[in-house]
Formats: sequence, structure tokens, C-alpha cells
Amino acid sequence: MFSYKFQWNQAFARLPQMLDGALITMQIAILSMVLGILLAIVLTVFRRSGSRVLSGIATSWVEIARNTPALFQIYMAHFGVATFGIHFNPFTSLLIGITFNNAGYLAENFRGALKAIPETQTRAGRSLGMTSNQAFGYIMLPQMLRIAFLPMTNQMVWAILMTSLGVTVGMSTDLYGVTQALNALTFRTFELFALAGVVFYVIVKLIQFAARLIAMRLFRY
Amino acid sequence: MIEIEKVHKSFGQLKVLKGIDLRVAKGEVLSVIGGSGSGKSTLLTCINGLEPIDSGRILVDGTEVHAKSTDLNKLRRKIGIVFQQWNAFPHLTVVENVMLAQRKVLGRSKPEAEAEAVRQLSHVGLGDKLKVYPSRLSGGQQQRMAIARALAMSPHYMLFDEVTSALDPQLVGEVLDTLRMLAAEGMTMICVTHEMKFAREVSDRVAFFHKGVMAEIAAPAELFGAPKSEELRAFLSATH
Amino acid sequence: MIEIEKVHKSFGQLKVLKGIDLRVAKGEVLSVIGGSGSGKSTLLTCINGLEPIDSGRILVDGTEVHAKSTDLNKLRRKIGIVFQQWNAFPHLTVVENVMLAQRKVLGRSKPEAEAEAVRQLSHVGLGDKLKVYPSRLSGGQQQRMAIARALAMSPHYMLFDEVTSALDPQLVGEVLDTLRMLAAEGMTMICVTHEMKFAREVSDRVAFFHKGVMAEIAAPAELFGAPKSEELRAFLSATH
Amino acid sequence: MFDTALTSSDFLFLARGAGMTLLVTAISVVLGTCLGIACGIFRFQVGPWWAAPMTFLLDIFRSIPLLIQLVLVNAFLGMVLKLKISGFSVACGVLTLYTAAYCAEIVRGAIEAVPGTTRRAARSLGLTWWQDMTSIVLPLATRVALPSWIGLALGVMKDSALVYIVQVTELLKATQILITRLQEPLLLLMICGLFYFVISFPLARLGGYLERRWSND
Amino acid sequence: DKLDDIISSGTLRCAVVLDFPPMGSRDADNNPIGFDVDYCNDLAKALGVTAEIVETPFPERIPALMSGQVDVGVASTSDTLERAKTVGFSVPYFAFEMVVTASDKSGIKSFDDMKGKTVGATAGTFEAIALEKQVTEWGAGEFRPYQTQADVFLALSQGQLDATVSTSTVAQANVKTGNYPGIAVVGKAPFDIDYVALFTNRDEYGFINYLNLFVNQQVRTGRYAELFEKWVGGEVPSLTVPNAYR
Ligand SMILES: Nc1ncnc2c1ncn2[C@@H]1O[C@H](COP(=O)(O)OP(=O)(O)OP(=O)(O)O)[C@@H](O)[C@H]1O
Ligand SMILES: Nc1ncnc2c1ncn2[C@@H]1O[C@H](COP(=O)(O)OP(=O)(O)OP(=O)(O)O)[C@@H](O)[C@H]1O
Ligand SMILES: [Mg+2]
Ligand SMILES: [Mg+2]
Repeated sequence: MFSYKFQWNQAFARLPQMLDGALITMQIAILSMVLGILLAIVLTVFRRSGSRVLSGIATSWVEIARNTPALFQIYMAHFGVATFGIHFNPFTSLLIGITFNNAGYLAENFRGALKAIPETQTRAGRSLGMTSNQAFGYIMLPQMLRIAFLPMTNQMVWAILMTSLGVTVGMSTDLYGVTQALNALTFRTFELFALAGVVFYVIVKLIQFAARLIAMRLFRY
Repeated sequence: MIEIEKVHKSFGQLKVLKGIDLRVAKGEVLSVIGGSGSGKSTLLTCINGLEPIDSGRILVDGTEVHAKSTDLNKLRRKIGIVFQQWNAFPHLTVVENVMLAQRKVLGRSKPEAEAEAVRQLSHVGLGDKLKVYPSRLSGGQQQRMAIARALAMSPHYMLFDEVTSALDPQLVGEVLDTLRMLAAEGMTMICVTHEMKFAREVSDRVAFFHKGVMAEIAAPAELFGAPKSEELRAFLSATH
Repeated sequence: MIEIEKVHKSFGQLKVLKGIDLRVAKGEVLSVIGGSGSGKSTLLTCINGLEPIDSGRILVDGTEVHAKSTDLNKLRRKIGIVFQQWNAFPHLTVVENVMLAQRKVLGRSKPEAEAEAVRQLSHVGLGDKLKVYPSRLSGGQQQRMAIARALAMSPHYMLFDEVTSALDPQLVGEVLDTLRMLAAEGMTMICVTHEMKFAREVSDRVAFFHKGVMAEIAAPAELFGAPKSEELRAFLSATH
Repeated sequence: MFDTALTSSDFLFLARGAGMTLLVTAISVVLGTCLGIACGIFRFQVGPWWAAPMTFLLDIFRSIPLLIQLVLVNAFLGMVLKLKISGFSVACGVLTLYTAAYCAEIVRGAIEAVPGTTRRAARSLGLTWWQDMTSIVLPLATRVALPSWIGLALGVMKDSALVYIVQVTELLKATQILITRLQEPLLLLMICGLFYFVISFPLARLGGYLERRWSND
Repeated sequence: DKLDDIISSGTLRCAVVLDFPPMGSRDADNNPIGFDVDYCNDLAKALGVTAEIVETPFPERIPALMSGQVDVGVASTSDTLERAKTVGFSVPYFAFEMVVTASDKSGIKSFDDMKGKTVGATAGTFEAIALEKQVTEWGAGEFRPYQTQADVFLALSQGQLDATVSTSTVAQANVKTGNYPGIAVVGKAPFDIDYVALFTNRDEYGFINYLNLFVNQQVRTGRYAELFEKWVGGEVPSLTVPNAYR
């Protein structure tokens, strides 16, 4: 039916290289998620701080992260900031871009989650003699992370998918970068990218599965 | 001793407390009754400094609550408070709920805090629910856990804000029994309550609040037996 | 006339109706009482064809409800039904709630439908709430709106499924009064209810359901006065 | 800072890129939403079991990078099937399916959020399935879905930056072309970012506002 | 076949890389210009059709052909044997020498100085593949492939890269524009001469034949030298390899 001859062995022969790339992809995604969560917590604290400067910084961050393309953010992290003489290697640029994006989206999720926690929880903590920081850290924060767990899982998936944008800043060791390099060598575009797609799909499903396990262990209440 | 002197408090335009004067002595059990919105809850949250006041002052063991120099976090350890809405920390087990503030506020070691938690929980009859999450508890059990949580801080005073009013009728009894037990043990308590029978039996004195004013205060026999004001009479007949 | 003949119905393994035989004549008011899960609600939803049945048949004015050839949407116009849970359409005002089905199902013009809606709403005492959204109504008002909505379709029969059981006690009265009024006007009605007093006063006959079987049916005086079966006696004593 | 080599024709070039971004977005969002609604209703109507193949298919669009989707579809249509299809059509096609995949989930969730009792009440008044769908479910589900849908549409607009891979010169690609010639990356990127922001920000705010307003009643 | 299809459709769609001056770039009105653009126009004229320039980044050249977006690649594509497994190449229509371009700050003066430095090239090109291999061999330094030639020079002038290897024509042209201050061509890269060819689908023998003759005619008629003079200047490189047939 097709005159096109699939050469799947060409793609499968390169699978080990692609799996190495997949490891880098996971590494970036996980790092950007951990940093993103920490930064999002900081942004959340900033936004609640009542200081106009801090909440202004946080709000700008959140709005820029949510209202411009991720590709733009990554491109900016490499070529944009270089105008000021600040140089990041592709790995770092990609990490910064994705982390910036993650932190913005997560901060917004955290804000929604905090709204869902009754004010009486803080009151209960305060009346036991906790400082407001203690009440936030030990009472609000854990509950917030639980409520925002599903959005966090989704963000993790997006982080994985966003790593594919690294090629625009010279990234060549992640899954997409490796696939593109192999494509330049062999031009088996369809086979290579189909295989890469399957690898991405498997990674995403693994993450969703792991998230479910984690949720089951962490959130027994 | 808790001394409340000419306390005024408003939320925006709304005057909620209009000059309250009240003393609660060591070991006394005071019940506070009154219509909805009369300022009862607000008074309690002013006593432990969760809310600022407009004028007047509140002294707890001689320390002025709303003075700038007062370390509120330290003061609050003396004053346990339990609210109407259950406010268990849902992400912690029952025993962890009771341990948290002990460890973070009093700096107790884990075994110490745990031993105290187990003691207090057994005291209120929850010795068999230690590892359970609050969502698995009935409302009455949650309230008793909140009481144990407050007691674990070894407070000198306990404030209760309608701790039974969100409970199903059959659960009210077990919580009131816990309060009775505390009263019998000599704890100084202020109980905002709608349970007239409880107020009558347990309290040394009963205060009646009406629109931000403490309209009457007397021993229960006197207050319920011979209400002086028209408002109290109306209130008492409505609650029967 | 509603004729129910040997109706069996199950959900999966669970047999919910086990051979129900029942006739409701024009103008009759039948109350159905019975324990939770005895199949009362299921019977009502079978009568208007919202649920299929396993065997037996149900005839409404001679039309077999579950026959393939029956146009259910047409049949349902004859049978008004009001459920326990308020199910106002929240995106429509009260008057629009009552107009919707008139316009879509009966094809009435807007003024016609509106006139009828106003008439029925005034009838149930909601003449002053026409432009209000249901979220602003009390539970009792929402139930009366649901009744008006059903009545606006000029049904021949009305089925009521515990219309008062989700209401606060003080709101129950106004809804029951509306039902009384309908009964007095000669509407044929089947009322599933937990209000024994209402069943006794208003019904021509009362049916007692127990575990999917119609255990007894009789005039209220007889049924309440001299319950034959052990189950009914137990049920009646439990509801007092 | 503003002494720039940017000429008016360059702005026109950027504007054409922006126009392309909006065009691709509009086509994909409109078609994708229609398809997504159909899939969402189908999914709700037949239940998770029967819809499993469709759910699986749509899930793929949410589980692999959009770049790979574009490259793959482009390669499949052109290399394997040897169809002559413009990059623009490929971009719109893939983004349509991408939109539909997310939209179907939103729609299903929104329909599930309409209480069964309300729908029962409608049916027992004699409304047909279709009348119930249009008069009751649609307006109620819309309230639930609209805020998320606005988010989705904006997401598609931002993700449309990736269609450069199939030779469509949208805004970000146009910006890169100008950077190549003019060597003013920061200024050009700022202009580009500002454009996305100016479109996205107010709409996102509107979504948030609607969500707040409708969750109150 | 394809030759007939092109003639009957009336347009020839060429894949051209437009951030690769002087082979392909854009003028002040953002219209495509360059050697490859003119070459495509010549080919179209020979076929009696109009040319349509489709801009393709380096990594997308062959996918664009394979997916039917273009009819022929006039895109400075090296005729490697690996690639010839997928597409059909004409005889070479241009030849590049590889040179090293470095930023002044890096202190790189020759190819060997690049060892241990951060170097880059355009992803998917002949020189990128060779340079990456070299970096791996050296076992020191970092190699970064960027999506476009422009990104490479941008990174170089921003100081993100220390040096790059590119075709001499491209390097010269880029340095000449003055867009990238602080960079200079510092020497030759010891890579083979990079012969580039037109390409189309592997099985379109008729069209490939036509392309071969067209390349030959361009040289014969002097048009090749004319275009070389216009866009590059200097000594016209030979397109044949001594002692071998092609
Ligand atoms: N945080 C607040 N902000 C604004 N107004 C408040 C706040 N808290 C309480 N109020 C108002 O102050 C008044 C007194 O409230 P308070 O809760 O003290 O009454 P209460 O006597 O405890 O009533 P109830 O028996 O209903 O609990 C009420 O009118 C209430 O609406
Ligand atoms: N859609 C359904 N699917 C499965 N089981 C159902 C369904 N609807 C009802 N049942 C089951 O059928 C039985 C009878 O339910 P039904 O609602 O008819 O009882 P009822 O007499 O109306 O009780 P109640 O007084 O609590 O309303 C119950 O055990 C119920 O769980
Ligand atoms: Mg109160
Ligand atoms: Mg029922």
C-alpha cells in the first residue's frame, strides 16, 4: 500500500542512545520540578507577605510564566540574558526556562489550594502557641501540597514534554536532542521520532503511575 | 486569673464588644450564654490575643495580652482554646495532632511528646485511636482530640467555644462528659455554650451576653431561676 | 388510572421490587410508606419510565409504559414527579424554570407559558419570587417551585418522592400544605412520605412497602389503627 | 536602548507572524473545541469502558511533546502517505487534535458536574435527551468548563510557537528571523513576549473572574 | 514522474536555508536572497516554471522533502553516503572549505586551539557531525549544536561559544556583515572539502538526471562563476575530484 519502506531496525539500533537521552530528560524534569516547587513556595509566601515589592515580584513572575510561551522563556534564558553578558550552557538555560515556567504555574496552583484550606486551621495552630511561620510551615504547607498534588503531577508531565524545547538553545543530549541528531545522520525521521514518541509516552505514564503510588503512601488521610 | 477590663472591640463599623468587665478566678468554671452574634466567640479570641481589641485591657496572670511587649506565642501556651468547627489537622494522625505543638512550641523530645499525647488522649477516651487520621473520627471524637491537643500544652486556662453545637445530638453527651471531668479536676474554664443543662450543672457562674454587652452574670441557680432582664427571659424561653 | 401488575425490578443482583400489584384510580390519593431501601422511590421512577422494569407491566391510562412503541416523552407529560432532592435548574429564574418544559415539550408560546407559570407559582405561594434564581430560595420554596413546574404541564397524575425529608422542620409545613391543597382539588397523587400524620389525614389509601414487597395496603384508619403484619407494627413504632 | 535598526517593514513582518499565530490558534481552537465536545459527550455517554480506545488515542496527544507530534504527523503524511499537504495544514491539524484531547477532558468533567438529579428532573418533565442536553446540561456545563477552556485556548496559542518546525512562520519564528538579521535579541524578544502577554493576560484574568463568579452561586 | 508533475503544476518548490549567508538569507524587506535562491530561480527558469522558496532550518531540510513540502533541496547539503540511503543527490553544485571562526576573547588561533573549549555548529550539518566527532576524540571541551547558523554566530558573538567551524563562505560573509562584533576567521579546519549537492527523492531518476545536467550546464555556461562572483567572490572552487568519476 505504501511505497515508503519502514526501516525500524535503523531506529531500534539507536534506542540505547535515546534511552541515555531519556535519562537526561528525566534529570532536567525532576530538577526543574524540585526547584520549581521550592520557588513556588517562596513566591506563595511573597504573595501573602503583604509587602508590595515582594508580592509585585511574585505576581510578575507568575503572570509572565503563565502568559508567554515556554519556548520563549527558554530562548530568553539563553539568548536574551546573554545580552547582559550572562552565559548559561544549554543544560542550565533549559533548566532555568522550565523551572521559571514550573514555579509560575505551581505558585498559582498553590494559591488556589491555600484558599481551599479553612482559615480556622491557622487559628488552631496559632492558639496552640505556634508562630505564624510555624503555623504556615507545619499546618498549611503540607495540606496545600496535598491539595495541589494533581496539578503538580500534571506540571511534572509538562516539564518532561518541555525538555523537547531544549534544542533551540543548543541542547543535544536530551531525548529530543539525541533524536534530532540521529535524524541528521540517517534521516529516518518517521521511525526515529515515532520511537522517541513512544519513549516519551512511557516516561509520562511511569510518572503518572509513580504519582499515584506516592499519593497513596503520602495521603492516607 | 483572667481579668477583662472595659474591653471594646469592633469589626469595621460593627461594634461587637461594648465594654466588657469580667474576672475569672483560678479554678472557676464560667459559662457564657447568649444569642447568635452577641460577641461570645469574639471575646474568647480576644482573650488569647488572636484578635486585637480597640480599648480596655485583658490581663492573664497579670500579663497584659495586648501590650506590645507581650510574647503572644508564649502567653498562648497558658491558654488552651477549642473551637466550634472541628479543626483537627487533617494531614496528621490523632497522636501526631497532639504532638505537633508540643514539639514545635514547647520543644519537647519525640518520646516525651508522644507519652504526653498518649496520656491526654487516653484521658479523653481516645486511647485506641492514636494512629488514625481525623477524617476517620466522628465529630465528637474530633472535638475530644482537640481538647486533648490543647491539654497537652499544660494550659492554665481552657476556653471552649460552643464545642458541641456542630455535633449530632447523640455525640454531644460524650464531649460534655469530658468537660465535666475537666471541671471536676479543677481546671479554670470559660465555656461558651448553648447547653443550658450543662451550664447549670457545671458552672460556678454563668454570664449572659446580649448585643456585645454582658447583661447578667450570676450563679446558675440565680441566673436561670430568677432572670432579671427581659432579654434573658426571652432568650431562656426561646431555647426551650 | 395507573395499573401496576406483577412488576419486578432489580439493580444488578439486588432485587428491589418483587412483584408489585397496585391500582390507583382517578382522583385517588395514595400514600406509600416503608423503610429505607424498600423500593418506594424505584417504583415511582418506574411509573414514569425513567427506569426500565424486568417483568410485569405498568399501564397509565391504558398505555403500557415500558412497551417499545410508547413515546415516553409524551407519556411523561401526563405524570408530574417531584423528588426529594431539590432539583431546580440553577441557571434559570424561578419563572423560567416553570416555563422551560412548557415551551420545549408542549410547544407553548412564550406569553402562554409565562402566564401559566405565573398562575402555578402564585398557586403554590411563590408569586413574588418570579425573577429570582433558585439559589436564593429556601429549600421549602424550591420544593414548591418544583411542584409548580410539574403542575404547569397539566399532568393527570402527580408523584411525590419524600418531598419534605430534606427540609428543615419549619419548612415542612408549607410544602405539606401545598400537597393538601392539591389533594383537595382532586389531583390523582402517589406520595412517598415519612410524614405519618400527613399520610393519615390526606390519603384515601396507604401502602406499606417492605423489602421490595407491598406488605399491606388499606385505608389509613385501618392501616394505622390495626396494622396486621409484624413489620408494619415495628415500622410504625420506630417512626414515633 | 531604543536606537534600533528595526524598520517599519520589520514590524510589518512581525505583525504578519503574529497574524499567523492568531490564525493557527483560531482555526485549531474552533475545530478542536468542536471535536473535543463531541469526544467528551461520547466519552460521558458510553462510559469509560467503551470509550477506552478513544481515550487512549486522545491521551497520546497529551503525553508526547507537541514538537514530536508535529514532526511525526508531517513525516507520516508526507513521507509515508506521500500526500502533498502544506505545513500550515499540518500545524492546524495537529493543534486541532491537541486541543480536542484536552477539551474532551474538560467537557467530560463539566458534564459530570451537572447533578444527575437535575437531569432526571428534566427528563421527567418530558424533555428529550437532546432537549435536556441543550437546555440544561449545556448551560450548566458551560459555566464549569468555560474558565478551563479559556486556559486551554491560551495554552494552544502559546504552544503554537512550536509550529515553526513544519515551516510555518509564526510570531516567535518571525522574531528569530529578525534576530538573525538585526542582532538585537533582547529587544526583539521583549516585543515578541509582550505580544503574547497582551493577548493572554487579560483573557486569563477574565477566566479567573468567571471562575470566581460562577463558583459563588 | 516528479519532473512531469513539476512542469505541469507550474511551480518548483525549493528547500532553502535562509540564515546561511551568502547561500541564503533575507534582505532588508525580509525577502529571500542568496546563491541558493538564485540557483533555484535558474532551475525554475530552465524548467519553465516559477520558483517558490520554502525556508527550512538545517535539521528540517530533508524531512521537508520527504514529507512533500518541497520538490528539491537547494540547501547547501553535503552529499554523505549515509544520507544517500534516504534521498537522491545530484552531482555537486558547490564546494565549501571549512574554517574556524573564533571570538577574540577566546584566544583561539588555530583549529587545535579549540581543544577543551566550548564549540558549536549548526545541528545536522556536515561540519557539526565532524566537529562533534572531533570533540569526542579530544575528550575535552563541549560541543553545542544550535538549530540555525544564525544562532551559532549569535552565541559566538555573545560569548556563549568560543569558536565554531563553518564553511568558509558563510564565515566570511557573516564576519563581513559587522553584525557580530569581536569575531574573526582564524584558520582552516582539517576537514574534507564539503561538496554539496541538490537533492530530491531517491527514486526520481528522471529528475535527478535533469538536475545533473542542469549543474553541468550552469558551469558550462559560466552562470556558476557569475553567481559565485556575485555572492562570494574570489577563486571559483572546482566541483570535480581528480582521479575519480562521478
Ligand atoms: N472576622 C470578623 N470580621 C467581621 N465581622 C466579624 C468577624 N468575626 C465576627 N464578626 C461579627 O461579629 C459579631 C459577633 O460575632 P461572634 O462570633 O463573636 O458572635 P457569637 O456570640 O459567637 O455568635 P454565635 O453564637 O453565632 O457563634 C457578629 O455579627 C459577626 O458577624
Ligand atoms: N440506580 C441504582 N443503581 C443501583 N442500585 C440502586 C439504584 N437506585 C436504587 N438502588 C438500590 O435499590 C434499593 C431501593 O432503593 P429505593 O431508592 O427505591 O428505596 P426507597 O424505598 O426509596 O428508600 P428511601 O426511603 O431511603 O428513599 C436500595 O437498596 C438502593 O440502594
Ligand atoms: Mg460563636
Ligand atoms: Mg427514596
